[in-house]
Amino acid sequence: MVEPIYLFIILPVAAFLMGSLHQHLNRWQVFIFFTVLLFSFYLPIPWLIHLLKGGSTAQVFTAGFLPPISINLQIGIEEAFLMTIINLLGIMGAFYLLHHFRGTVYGPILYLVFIMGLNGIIMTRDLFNLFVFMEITSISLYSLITLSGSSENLTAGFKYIIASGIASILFLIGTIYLYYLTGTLNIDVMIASGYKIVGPAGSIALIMLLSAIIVELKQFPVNGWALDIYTASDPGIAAIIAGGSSSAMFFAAYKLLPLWSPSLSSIIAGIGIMTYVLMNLMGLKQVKANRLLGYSSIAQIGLLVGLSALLLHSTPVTGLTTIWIILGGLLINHLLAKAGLFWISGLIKGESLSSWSVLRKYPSLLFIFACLLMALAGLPPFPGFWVKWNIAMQLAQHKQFLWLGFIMLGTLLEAVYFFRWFGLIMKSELTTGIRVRISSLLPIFTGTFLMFFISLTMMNLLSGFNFNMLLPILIATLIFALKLIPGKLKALMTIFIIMFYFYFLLPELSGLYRLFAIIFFPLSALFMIAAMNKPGYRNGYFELLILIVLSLGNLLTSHTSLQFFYSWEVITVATYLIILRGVKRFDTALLYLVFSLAGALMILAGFSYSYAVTGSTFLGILGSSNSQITIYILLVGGFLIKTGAVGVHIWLPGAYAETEDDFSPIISAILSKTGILGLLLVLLLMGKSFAANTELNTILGWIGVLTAFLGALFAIFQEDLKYMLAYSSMGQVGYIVLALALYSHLGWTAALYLAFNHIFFKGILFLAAAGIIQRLGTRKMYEMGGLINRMPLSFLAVLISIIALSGVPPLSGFGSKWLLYNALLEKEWYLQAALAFFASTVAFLYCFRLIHSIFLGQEKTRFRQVKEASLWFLIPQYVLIALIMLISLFPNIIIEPIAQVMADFIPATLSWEGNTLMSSLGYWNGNVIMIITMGVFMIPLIGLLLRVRSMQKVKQFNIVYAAERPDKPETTHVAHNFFPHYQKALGFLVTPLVSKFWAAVSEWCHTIAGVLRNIYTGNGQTYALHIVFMVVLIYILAGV
Amino acid sequence: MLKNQENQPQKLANAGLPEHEKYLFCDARPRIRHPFKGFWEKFLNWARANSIWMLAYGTGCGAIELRPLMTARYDVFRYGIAPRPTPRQSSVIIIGGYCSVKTLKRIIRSYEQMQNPKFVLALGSCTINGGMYWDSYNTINRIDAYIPVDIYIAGCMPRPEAIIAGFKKLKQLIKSGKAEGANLYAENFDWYKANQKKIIKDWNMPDYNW
Amino acid sequence: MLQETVTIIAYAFISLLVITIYGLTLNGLVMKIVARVHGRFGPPLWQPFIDIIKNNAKRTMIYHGTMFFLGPVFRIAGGIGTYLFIPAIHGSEVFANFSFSGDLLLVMYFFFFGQLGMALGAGESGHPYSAIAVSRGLAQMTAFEVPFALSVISLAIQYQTLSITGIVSAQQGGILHWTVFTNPLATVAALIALLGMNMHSPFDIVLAPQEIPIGPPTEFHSAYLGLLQTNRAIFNLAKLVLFMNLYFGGATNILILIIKTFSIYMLSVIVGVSFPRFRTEQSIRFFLGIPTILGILAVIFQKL
Amino acid sequence: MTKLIDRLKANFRIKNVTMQRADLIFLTVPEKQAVSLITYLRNQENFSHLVFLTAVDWIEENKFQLNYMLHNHGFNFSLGIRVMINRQKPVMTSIHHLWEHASTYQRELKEMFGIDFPGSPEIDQNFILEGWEDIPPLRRDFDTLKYSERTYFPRTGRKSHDPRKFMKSKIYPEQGEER
Repeated sequence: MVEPIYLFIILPVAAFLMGSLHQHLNRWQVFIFFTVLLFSFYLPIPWLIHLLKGGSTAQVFTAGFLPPISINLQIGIEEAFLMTIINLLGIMGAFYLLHHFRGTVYGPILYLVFIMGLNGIIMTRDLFNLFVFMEITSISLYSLITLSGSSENLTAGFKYIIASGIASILFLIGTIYLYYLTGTLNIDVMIASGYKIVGPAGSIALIMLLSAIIVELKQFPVNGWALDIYTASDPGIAAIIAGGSSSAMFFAAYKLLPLWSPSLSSIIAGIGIMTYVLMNLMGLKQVKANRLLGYSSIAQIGLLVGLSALLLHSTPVTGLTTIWIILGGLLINHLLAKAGLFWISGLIKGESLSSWSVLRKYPSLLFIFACLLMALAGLPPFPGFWVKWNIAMQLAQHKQFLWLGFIMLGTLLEAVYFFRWFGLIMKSELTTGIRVRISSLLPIFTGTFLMFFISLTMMNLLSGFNFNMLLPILIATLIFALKLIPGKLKALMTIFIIMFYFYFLLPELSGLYRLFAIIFFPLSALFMIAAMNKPGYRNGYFELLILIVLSLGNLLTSHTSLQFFYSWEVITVATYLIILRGVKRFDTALLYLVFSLAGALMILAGFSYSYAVTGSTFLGILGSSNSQITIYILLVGGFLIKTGAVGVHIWLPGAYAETEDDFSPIISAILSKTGILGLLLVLLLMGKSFAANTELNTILGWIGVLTAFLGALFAIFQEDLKYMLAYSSMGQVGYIVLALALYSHLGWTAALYLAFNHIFFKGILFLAAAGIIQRLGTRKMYEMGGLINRMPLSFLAVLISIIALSGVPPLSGFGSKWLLYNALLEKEWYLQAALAFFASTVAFLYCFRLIHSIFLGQEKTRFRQVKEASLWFLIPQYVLIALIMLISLFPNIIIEPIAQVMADFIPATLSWEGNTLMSSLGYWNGNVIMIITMGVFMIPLIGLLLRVRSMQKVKQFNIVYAAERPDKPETTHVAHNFFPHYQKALGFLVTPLVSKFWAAVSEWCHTIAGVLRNIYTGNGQTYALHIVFMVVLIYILAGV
Repeated sequence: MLKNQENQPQKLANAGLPEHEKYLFCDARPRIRHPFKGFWEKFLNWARANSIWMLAYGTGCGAIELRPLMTARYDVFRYGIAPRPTPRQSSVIIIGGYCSVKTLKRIIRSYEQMQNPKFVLALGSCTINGGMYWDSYNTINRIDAYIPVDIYIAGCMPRPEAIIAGFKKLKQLIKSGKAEGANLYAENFDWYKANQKKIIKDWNMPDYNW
Repeated sequence: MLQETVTIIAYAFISLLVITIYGLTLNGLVMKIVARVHGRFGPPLWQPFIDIIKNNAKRTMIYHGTMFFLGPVFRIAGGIGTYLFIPAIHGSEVFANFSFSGDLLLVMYFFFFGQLGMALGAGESGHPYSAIAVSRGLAQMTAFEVPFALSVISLAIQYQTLSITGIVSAQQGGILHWTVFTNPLATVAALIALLGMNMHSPFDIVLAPQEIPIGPPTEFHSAYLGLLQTNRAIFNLAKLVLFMNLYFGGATNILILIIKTFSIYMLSVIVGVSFPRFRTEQSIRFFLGIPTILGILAVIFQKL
Repeated sequence: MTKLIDRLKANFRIKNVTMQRADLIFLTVPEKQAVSLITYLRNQENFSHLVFLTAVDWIEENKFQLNYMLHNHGFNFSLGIRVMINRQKPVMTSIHHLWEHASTYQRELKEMFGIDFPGSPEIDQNFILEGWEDIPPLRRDFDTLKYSERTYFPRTGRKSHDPRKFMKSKIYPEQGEER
């Protein structure tokens, strides 16, 4: 182990040598530069290992004195860790900056000094020394920024030096006062003698110190200068500022934290978290990449500051490891990701966000970019996710719900602008202008790789290693590696993997989970047959699909809420990416992601609240008696967003309709059931005494039935085939929510039966739509027509599925309706039953419109030559038809198992009498109904068939057209605006109030952000004024 | 009585239609449908005679005389006669007076869209010999050159009583099995078509409007 | 088992035959009554029979395609099926039909079977009027089903069963036990809905004989039309029998059935001859207005 | 109204002014000035209504006479404008830009007289006669009787009576058939 003091010898010596002998050193200069950096990286590592093994914290005392007289350095576990990563960043940054430093000797020298300063800030335990190191850092940084000498850089550097000058003065005055009061400059001694820091002098000292630290940490609102630095300086340097300097300053603040009284601490927390929220809010308005990253950096540091103030003060000792992991994880996540982003930005020539679309030409860079964004947004499998989870858990445990709410808001805003950016990159016009250098790429890739590694470590530390959680990602990566295999083979492989997984998973599951496994695996494998149809490699599609489906398995097997939430987030992200693949404009995918993340955050809040009251993340029981209402609202709210309930449905139509045609059936039929699974789990795990009796179920029921009604109503006015089906899905899932809300045996049986039935018919409909769209090249229904002759098989499939959808006997849809109404009436939800009935009649309208506009009516001239849909679409459709027919003829083969499973939770009210299903109100014999219907159908049919010899088959224009002849098929087909009278009568119900509401929310966010942004005038004097104001404000708030 | 059509081509040329529209129309030739024999046909004819649905299509000025028929004053519903808005379901078409070439085209279409057995009732002098428009450049002189007519009712215009008398006569014809206009049309299809095409110059429809 | 099945089927045939003859006669009678209101004699009572024979006696037919061909078959299967799932005469084995296979919900949803099939058939004819009329008809249907559904729910609360037989037997034992007296609000709501179901004026825009010649069946003729007319008699009566069972105490013999169904039908006939026609959106608004409020009130009163 | 005529005469070569009634005057203008006169009347003199546009076949003079009837609602006054055009090459400037419905009259004239109005909307489409192939039927050299006999299968045995004499002989047979 090397004494850390050598760091402060070797680095300046090297810098001095390089400066004075640079004419003689030539190429050796680079060698020295890196050797020294490597040394500084190596130095803390043995310490870290030693300390992790349980070694004791080392103190270095200079000049042989002991505190309070000596200047001492400390290397504890925090210091060693932070030094390791900062110096690592230093090496990587230096590597990146190599090009930038070419031809100048000052760059490397300043860089070395800067690194030394950072290490000093971290290690020193002396207040004045801290000041000195801060000055060293800021001066070297100022020089680094202004190195290239452009006017922009000079202005930014000047603002920086003003701000840091003011901060230094404040810091110095604070230090002087403290020295006066405590008689020492050593921080530890000072903390120990904290009782001495009293009176006006003491509080002023602390406030001064605090203000200085806040300025140095670039907290809101005293950070205008920092934004200019991020924008103006070279990306490599910005990366070091965002990663290194901020982290070191954060550590300085962390060190000083025990000095401050709780009230000051809460001011710090407030400022930190406000910075996080407001910076992310303002990030919404940014159009320049570097400035956006600057906002995000400041926000992340704000979060760190706020969290450390919140957590460390509320729990002095216990659970410190978790808090360390949170802070360390957050730090490292931010450090690596932000540095990586800044480094990428250095490769790209343009400044605007959309100029990054050049990344599309470099899939590996794009992949890295996406990883970095996801890490920052706190999505799995990156460290950010674990941090997010633990923040929620810890804050909930400390009952800091308000702050938790703010942090979640900030996270959401951050995700919004990051993924809007990502969407912009994926979907805007391809730009040119990128310079790729190996020296630049190496740090980027290393950083990302490190992040995966750290994430694994964190998973290990926090929840224990779980191979299942990694499996989906591993398999997806494996398939991703097989890049050059044709898409068809990949589809086949995907199907096999899914079925294989199912085969192993099924024995582990029981009851309800088994039913959902049947929904998730064989059926999605069935839908995947449709993917065989498309040629090409389709890179990305199958990987994401398998990620989604296998994560669905993890949802089912998860024992803790962490596992559940992890898989949930993986599904969300993968679905977002797969939607983004298919859509033409990124906003549909973004809308999906924003709403899903908001839902996920609500779920997270619910889980964390449950953890707070029960102290366990085990998914066996949620909440205790006095907290159940809140948990119920949070979790149900989160899952309702996933089901697309009315009010939060606006993501749904776009996501379902605009995505690729063969993914639509999967997302609408299968992924919508994850929300149902979640709701069911909530109701089950809340405990029967609460969940069965809560009045909230009534509200849930009304939400469900309103969703069903409005979904159907929206569907009838759609001209676009897939939008109609999407709205129809929304409505059908509304029925399921309604049935779940009943909390009765009959209701839940109905819910699952509805779910199965919905998968069957909606699968057929979306697959048929895919086949039609593929052949016709249009999604507008009124452009189709008369396709029954061209696509008879598709017609038959659609016919059967709309009969199953509408609930007309004898097909399976009637069973679901029968169960639903019986359940509703049994529960005495009469008005809901009436509205559900109305909704189911409205469903007729779009069913007829669907089949008429596409298959009946006049065949269009330009579609005369179309062929039947591809076989790959037809195979799954006909398997599903067989299933529908089977459960129509023998409803008991599906109702019985469902009813049995549900009887485990609630006493059964259904009974069987032969094939007749009896409820407390009515009865139904699907088998006999089918036979009778067939019988009464056959008799007139035979009668009519006897006349067939006298019949003449005619063509499409042989119609009675008021003694005229039709002009063109296009003008004879009635399909556009099919229900104008409905529009007149009930159109007021479909005014997009909800869309308007959310548009207004987004508009307000942007407006507020725009107004707030105006405080950053770009004028150094204003920024100085901000600092003064802040000091005054803290003084007032501190109440001294 | 009726010739067999075996020796005629089964497909119609539909030469009046442009090539890209030909697929839109059926090109089958109308066929003679032989009545049953004996009592059964008599029974069916009785039903046909007592359920006469007339096409509610006023082709000329005579249509004004049909309105009183259906209202309280004359009430033809008594005789099982009812108006019907679509030729598919009607069994009798009433040519209400003078008939211009333009109207004739529509009459032919409607007539051909009716189902066998179908009957034609022609009102007024104009349908018989042109009436007061006998020398007009655009009014046909006799309707039976274009479609087979079962009953002519003379007059300008015939009063509703005369029309009822015409209906009675038509009923007798149907009952006696002599109202086989549809088969006559199919039998002499080429002759009728030639006559029609002689005056309808822009024949933009199929040869037989199924 | 076999013998039982054969007996049930034979009974169903008898029941169907009786109801068809009665239904056609009822149609003739209504035509006669409407004519008398107009001051005419009107066609003979047996005119519907002659019309059906005539239509079936047409020698030629055309068809536009498979669904066009099947449309009327769906329609009449819907009509017959609906009737056969309703017990026509309380306590009679012959007229019990197949009511053992399902309850009121089945009947309510089987109503749609024929309509959907017919709409498909009409759609395939490619005639724009058919499509327009179907669009109007379906739209209007959704509206009048709301008060009807509310009324049925009110009944389910009142009798705590959805079995039609159960509802009828609960109304036995005197005229005051009929739903019309015990639950007048539900009855009124349902009877207004019946006006819509029967598609008499003012709700006959679906058939709109002048503007869109007789609506969905524009292209149907000959034997198709014969099937449709037969269905009209059966389906009409199925609805009437259902209403009789639900609201007017059911029937214990055929005479009572005839009297009651005739009286219920007269309601819509009288309304039909006295009122002009609603446009579609007007009738939607109408049904979702007062009748729906009546239905909700009926539900609320029963729940109280 | 004489003032109006005077005003018109100042600018246009007006001939044959006929005072038909107090509120109806006919006048003749040369073909070249017709449209500008009509435009003037419509825009300056408030003749906002084109009542009709017809033609007369002066076969003897080898002329077609076009009659534009304009109406001034302010004075309740009609003005008929006669334009004589060549019968051999009957072409006239269209006025559909002044009144949209003029194009309908012009289509009719095209069909019935063969007078062409280049530029008028749908001028070449069938108006009443569908697929007419003979010379335009309202020209006086077109013999409708001959055409009818040639085309429409005249029924033999048709007899024409002077209705007055015929009814007289029916009702008062004692007065004798012919007087």
